[in-house]
Amino acid sequence: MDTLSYLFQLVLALVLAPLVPGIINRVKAKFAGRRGKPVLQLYYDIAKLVRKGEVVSDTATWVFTAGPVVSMVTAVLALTLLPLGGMASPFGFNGDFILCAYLLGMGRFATVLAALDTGSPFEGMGASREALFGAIGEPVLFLSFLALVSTAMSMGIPSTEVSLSSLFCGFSPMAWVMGRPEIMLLVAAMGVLLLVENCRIPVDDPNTHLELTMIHEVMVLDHSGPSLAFILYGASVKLWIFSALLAGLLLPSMSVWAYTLSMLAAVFGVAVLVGIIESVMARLRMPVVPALIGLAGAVASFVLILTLVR
Amino acid sequence: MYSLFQFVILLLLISDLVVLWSGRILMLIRLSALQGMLLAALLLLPINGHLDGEHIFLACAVFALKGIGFPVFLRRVSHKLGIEPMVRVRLGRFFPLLAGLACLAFSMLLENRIAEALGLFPHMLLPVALTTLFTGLIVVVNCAKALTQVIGYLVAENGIFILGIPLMTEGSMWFELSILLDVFAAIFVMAIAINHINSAFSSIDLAHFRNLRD
Amino acid sequence: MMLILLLFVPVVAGIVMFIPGSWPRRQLLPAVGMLHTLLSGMTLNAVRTGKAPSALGGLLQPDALGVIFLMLASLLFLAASFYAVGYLREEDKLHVKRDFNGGRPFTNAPETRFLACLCFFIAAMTLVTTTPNLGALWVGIELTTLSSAPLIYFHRHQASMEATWKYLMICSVGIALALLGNILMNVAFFHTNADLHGMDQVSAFIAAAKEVQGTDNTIWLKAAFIFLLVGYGTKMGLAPMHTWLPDAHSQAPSLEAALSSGALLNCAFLGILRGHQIMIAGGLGDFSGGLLIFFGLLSMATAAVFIVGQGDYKRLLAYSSVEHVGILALSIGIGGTALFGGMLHSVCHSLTKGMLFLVAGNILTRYHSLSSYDVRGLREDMPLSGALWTAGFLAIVGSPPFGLFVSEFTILKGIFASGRIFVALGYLAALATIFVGMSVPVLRMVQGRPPRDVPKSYSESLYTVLPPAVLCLMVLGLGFCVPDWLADTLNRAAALLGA
Amino acid sequence: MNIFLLALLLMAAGAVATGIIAIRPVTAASNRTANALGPGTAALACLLGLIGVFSGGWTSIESFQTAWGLPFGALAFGLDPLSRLFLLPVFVLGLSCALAGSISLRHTDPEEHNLGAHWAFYLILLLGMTCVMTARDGIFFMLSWELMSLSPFFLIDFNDRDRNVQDASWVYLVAAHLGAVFLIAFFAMLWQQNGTTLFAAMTVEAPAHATLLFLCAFIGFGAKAGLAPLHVWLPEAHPAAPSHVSALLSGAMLNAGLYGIIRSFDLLGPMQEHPAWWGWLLVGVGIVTALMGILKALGQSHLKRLLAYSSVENMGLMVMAAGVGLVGVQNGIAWIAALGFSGCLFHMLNHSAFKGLLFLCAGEVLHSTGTVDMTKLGGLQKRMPMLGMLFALGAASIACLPPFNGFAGEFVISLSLVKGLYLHGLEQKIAMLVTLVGLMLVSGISAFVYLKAYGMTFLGQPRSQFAEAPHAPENRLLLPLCLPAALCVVGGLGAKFVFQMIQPTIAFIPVMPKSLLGIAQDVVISGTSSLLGNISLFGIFGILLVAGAAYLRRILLGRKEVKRGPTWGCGYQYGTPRIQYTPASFVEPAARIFGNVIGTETKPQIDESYFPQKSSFGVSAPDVVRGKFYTPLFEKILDACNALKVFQSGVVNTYILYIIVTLIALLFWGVA
Repeated sequence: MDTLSYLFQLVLALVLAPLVPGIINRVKAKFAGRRGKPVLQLYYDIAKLVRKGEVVSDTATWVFTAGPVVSMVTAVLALTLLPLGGMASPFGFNGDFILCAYLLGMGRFATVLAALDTGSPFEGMGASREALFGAIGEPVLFLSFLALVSTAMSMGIPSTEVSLSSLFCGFSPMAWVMGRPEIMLLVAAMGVLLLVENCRIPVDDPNTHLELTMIHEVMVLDHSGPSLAFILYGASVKLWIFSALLAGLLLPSMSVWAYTLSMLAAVFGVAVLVGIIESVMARLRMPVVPALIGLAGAVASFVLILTLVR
Repeated sequence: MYSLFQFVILLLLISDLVVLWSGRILMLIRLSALQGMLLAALLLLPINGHLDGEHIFLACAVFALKGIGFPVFLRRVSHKLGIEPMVRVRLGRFFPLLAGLACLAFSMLLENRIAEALGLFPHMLLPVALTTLFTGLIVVVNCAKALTQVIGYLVAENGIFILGIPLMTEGSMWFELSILLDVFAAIFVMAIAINHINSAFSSIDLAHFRNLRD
Repeated sequence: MMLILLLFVPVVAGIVMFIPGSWPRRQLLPAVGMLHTLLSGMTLNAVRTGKAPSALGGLLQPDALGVIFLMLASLLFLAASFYAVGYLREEDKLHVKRDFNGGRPFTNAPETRFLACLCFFIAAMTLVTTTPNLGALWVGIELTTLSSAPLIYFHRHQASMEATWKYLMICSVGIALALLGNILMNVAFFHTNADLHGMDQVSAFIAAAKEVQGTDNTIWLKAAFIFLLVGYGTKMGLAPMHTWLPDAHSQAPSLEAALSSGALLNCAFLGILRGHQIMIAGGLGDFSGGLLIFFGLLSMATAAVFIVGQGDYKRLLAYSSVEHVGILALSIGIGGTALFGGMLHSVCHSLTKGMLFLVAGNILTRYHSLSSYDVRGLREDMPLSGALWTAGFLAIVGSPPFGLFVSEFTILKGIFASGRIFVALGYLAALATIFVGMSVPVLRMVQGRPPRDVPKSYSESLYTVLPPAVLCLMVLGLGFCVPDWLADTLNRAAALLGA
Repeated sequence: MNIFLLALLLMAAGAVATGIIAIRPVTAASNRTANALGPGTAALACLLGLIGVFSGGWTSIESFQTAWGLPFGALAFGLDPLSRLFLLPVFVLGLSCALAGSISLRHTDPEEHNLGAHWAFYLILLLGMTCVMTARDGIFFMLSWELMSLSPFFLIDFNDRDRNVQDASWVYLVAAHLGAVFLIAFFAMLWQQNGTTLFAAMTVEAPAHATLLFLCAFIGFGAKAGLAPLHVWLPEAHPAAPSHVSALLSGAMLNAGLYGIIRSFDLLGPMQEHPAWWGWLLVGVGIVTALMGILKALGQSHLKRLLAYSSVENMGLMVMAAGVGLVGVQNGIAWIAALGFSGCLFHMLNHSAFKGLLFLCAGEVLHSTGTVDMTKLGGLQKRMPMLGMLFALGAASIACLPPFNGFAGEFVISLSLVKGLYLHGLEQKIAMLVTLVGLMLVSGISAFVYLKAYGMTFLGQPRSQFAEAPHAPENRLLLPLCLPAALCVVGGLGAKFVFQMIQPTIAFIPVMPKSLLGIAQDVVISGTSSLLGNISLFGIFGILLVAGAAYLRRILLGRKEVKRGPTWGCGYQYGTPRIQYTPASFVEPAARIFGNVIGTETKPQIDESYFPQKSSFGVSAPDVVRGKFYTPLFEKILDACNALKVFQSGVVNTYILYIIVTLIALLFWGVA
């Protein structure tokens, strides 16, 4: 029953994922005083793209085609490790957060290779930046996880059961908030990671088509048709993953349906928040981004040390 | 007998000091001849009184080789090669003399400390022997010409010989003799070498010998 | 009879060389070498099995220590004698020779004299290694100086003249001091044995030394040892008395250098060892041992300083001899397990160094330059000599699987056993530095493209390659296996030194 | 055991046979013979060796001892789980490198190269490695160690006409020897203290001077493993050597250093009694080495040098993991101990597989294009698809990406570090977690590095004519490369089984106290292997999903044509391959961040006039340790030695003065 119910949550997440970018765009449009695209725009886009043919560069090889596929699959696989709707993932296991991080890494790896495969200077540029931010983002993500692990273990979760599920919905997060206010700082750190990993402003600007400023969008310039659809979909799943992690940190435990609803609310809330941030902030200069990631890392390690000292 | 022995020893000492001061090659050769003769005399003045045939034989050999053989030979070499008569020194003449005197003082101290108790060496023999040895070595170090080095070597050997005299017995005679012959051969080979040096460098000044170094 | 033959075969051969006329003198040399080696082997066997061969009224009475060095000298002489045939043939081909330092043309010394002196040289070394008599030992060592001086001056050019003179002068002075050491030794025992007859025998000295133990006379014993150490140390090449060695070995014809480095240094060392034996008997083993350790380390350090940045490959080998002489002294000074290691080291070092000098001779014949910068691409240009040169390098720096590794390792263990950690540190540091220092010129010579200005058609003569190759194989073998008879002899020798 | 000894004999016989070919004049025919005989024997011996390793049971302990010619030591072999495990890479890589080498050397010019010598030393290297891993006697170990250390010199030296190769081989030789000096001291001290050189007799008690011994062993073995700051020989030697040799050195010989460290734990007595900083030293040096190695690799544009630095990184990780295990032992925590050592050994096996594969691939690149300078390469994936696929596989494995073997190893190491939270004392916990974060940084950057390595070499368009028309190797010639490639996949998808295969070794390592061992076997192993099973399942599932998605794409495309066209140039019409990103520009953002830490040099040459003519940009990462420490040190020593040479002034009078001064000084000291 639990598994079925989890599968339902999973399907819900997979179906609703393209909604998140829609919400963000809508919020941004409102801030700019425009009417904006429909919230379901991404669904339309994907539906249109899968019906189209593809144009592939002369230079490209199978690596180019594999990129979107792998990045989408890894995002979906990573999602299955997450606790959804207040339920532990049946696929989770001790240490699965390591696998989760590396799955996302694999997706990035494939995307970057696909970008390099075209031989385009612009895509090379994006690839270079993505690779770097991925490389330095990974330890920060781990620092955040570790802070949670350390807290969890000090609160009695045995080390053989440290998984994403136990960390993000194992017990009442309110208890964390009451007993461990420093956890709230982690929310900030993971928020930064969300922006970085999903290439949002202030790290990246998904909207402009001035290639010199972009990271993710520029890498996928050459993709078209179903491949592009895979990419768009994969990106939205990834956004969902990070939003769900944040939500898992924040939400208190409650009944499944209540949790499901509040989780959806939280995910969309995060989307709104991202939309607001994108609207009120300018993109950072490229050399400043690592400093931002470093800042997030500093916050996370501060939290880690706090939890250890207790 | 004993005072005669002391006299000869004293003469040897004086000859050492003159060797250190002398500036002429011919003079050095003569001094080495003198020392050779004095050595022969020392052999003939045995300390413990009795004089056997072997001592006399050895004395003759020493006289012939060190007193006459070497000096004549060296003189011939220096004549043949037309070597300029003055010694070329590297450290000056005062310093070596000082070193020689210091050596004398040190060895006398040494004699006072340890040698007298032994009862083997007559008075002054050890200091003079050591002084002669070091005189020879100082000459070797101080003089820049091949020939003077040979003379220095000869003088140093004399010093060692002096030290060996009290230890001479019948059994060791043959060794003394072979040592003597060895020295003779050494001088001979060195002289040949000097000859070659002269033909190769048209000088026997060792200042030319700076090719082999690091 | 065996001993007498051992001594007089080379003497007679040397004299025979002077018989005028053009007869195959060169070919006589290998014959002498083989005969001498055979006799040495017999002597070694006799000593090993406990017989004490004696001749000339006890003048020749080899013990285990001497017989090892005798065997080494003999083997190297054999190798050198074969090598000489090829070497002299090569020398004949060149009519006008240039000084290696770019000087005037020169001629070689008469071959007759060269060959005769070689014979006298080995004869003198035979005397040194077989006699138990300190006086005769001294005479023998002086004779080695005199007989090898003409060998060094085989190539009659200025540099070799200079080297010869330095050799002659410095060694003569040194040996004179050793003579004084002999005399002082007698002085030290003056009281204990009023009858000085036959006193110069080492065994008599050792017996007397036991009586002297603890008396005032030990001060004479100490002085005597100091003179022996400085005197024979000069000849042996202990720093800082080693100064003649690089000059002489770099200028001498390579086979002389091989004999000098491999055998002569051992002979001089024997003089010091005799002194050490007496000192141990006199209860002064720590004094002499300490001095040996000090000079051993000093020699190794000095060698390291001069090997690093050395451009002249024969000087390199000469300094390496200084190093190994230092290791020998060190090992004897340490005592215990290191003694066996030291004796093994002397065997391995002699064979290796002999081989290296012979190969260096091949290289010199081909390139006419002593500078390692002028020699390139040996591996390609002279495949056999190049391979031997590389192997020799690895052997001499103590890499397995060559014998020197085993000996150096044993010595190190001995040092640790004696508890001298800092000596071990210095020893290892010097070895490492020397390895680095030597590797540079050696690799410079072996690697790369052969220079264009040497004639292409060149084939290595069997006479000049086989002797070093055989020596190399022996060292290689010693790295895997020390045969029982050798280990036995080495142990006997170590026992003489108090192991 | 007998089969194993037979393999050893075969190697020795092969070495002698090729050696005999080597000393005869080199002709094309002799080279051909050697090139058939050498690799053939090597391959056969490796196969025999593999059989020998597996025969007699994986967990059994066998030994063989006989006296030999030397008056001390003994010819003592032993096969135990530790040796067996370390022998696997030796034989597997020995096999595939021999075959790959034979293929790549088949057209060698007999004027320049003597293949007899090459294969003789290759076999000696194999023999040396095998003996090192099985020696049970100190002296025999040292002998084998030196055989193993010296023979690569002659292999690296293969193209010795090249100035760089000469330098590299020299650096290798010096490093190998200096490392060996410490080991010689180590074994001599052990010998002195135990009175025997047999390992079996040494294990009983903690020796005196244990710390000194440990440091000697750590430095000596660490130099071989390439731990910073002793790693400098590695990035010189690997690029210089022929690629099959680099592969063998990197994949098998470096392990000997690790093996030595673990084996020396045996000889130093019970680890719990030793100071806790031993373990932390390993951890610290390991992680610093790893970080330094990977950051250096980032700056390289020479493919093989990049791989070499990456080897430094991986050896650092292994030593770090071993240190974690040691810390676990010293703190008495079975989880950390067992997982640390397992992670170390697991990663060792994995590293051998993917590094061997990558070096062999680099060799093929070199062979077909004539260069491994990535600034000149590009577009090879299209021209050599099979090779590209193999390289991509290796790159993904070494970047620790699931589902390949690199991830499985890294997972075990990470788990052991996470368990660091159980350590006593805040500083230990923090140290462990800092290490974990370091590890993550390393793996993040290593992904970056291999993106660059694969992307710049194989993807995009050729950057020079070198890469335009490579002599693509026929696919069947790539067969030897498939062995390590298959192992990369097997190690990932069958991680559980590999992990279980390692366990007897963990149980065998005597540093593990018996008390810990029980817990380790019950909980840790079963728990961890089921986790690894999960990961493999995920991997398989992922692969299926990828296949499914790819199929979906195909269905979606249906009969619609896939148009080919030029890469979208963003409106710029006249792009040539030269406007592509280069290795330098790819790492430029990273070089900006890490440049100060690691000494990366960026060389922007921007023409700032109004009408700029030519600008250039380069990133290089010269080895700081070498450039700022070793080279000046060696130069200082050289200068000092040259200055001291005035003592040999050439003046004979001075020389005699030395004698007199010595004499007088001694007399004063000794007599007066």
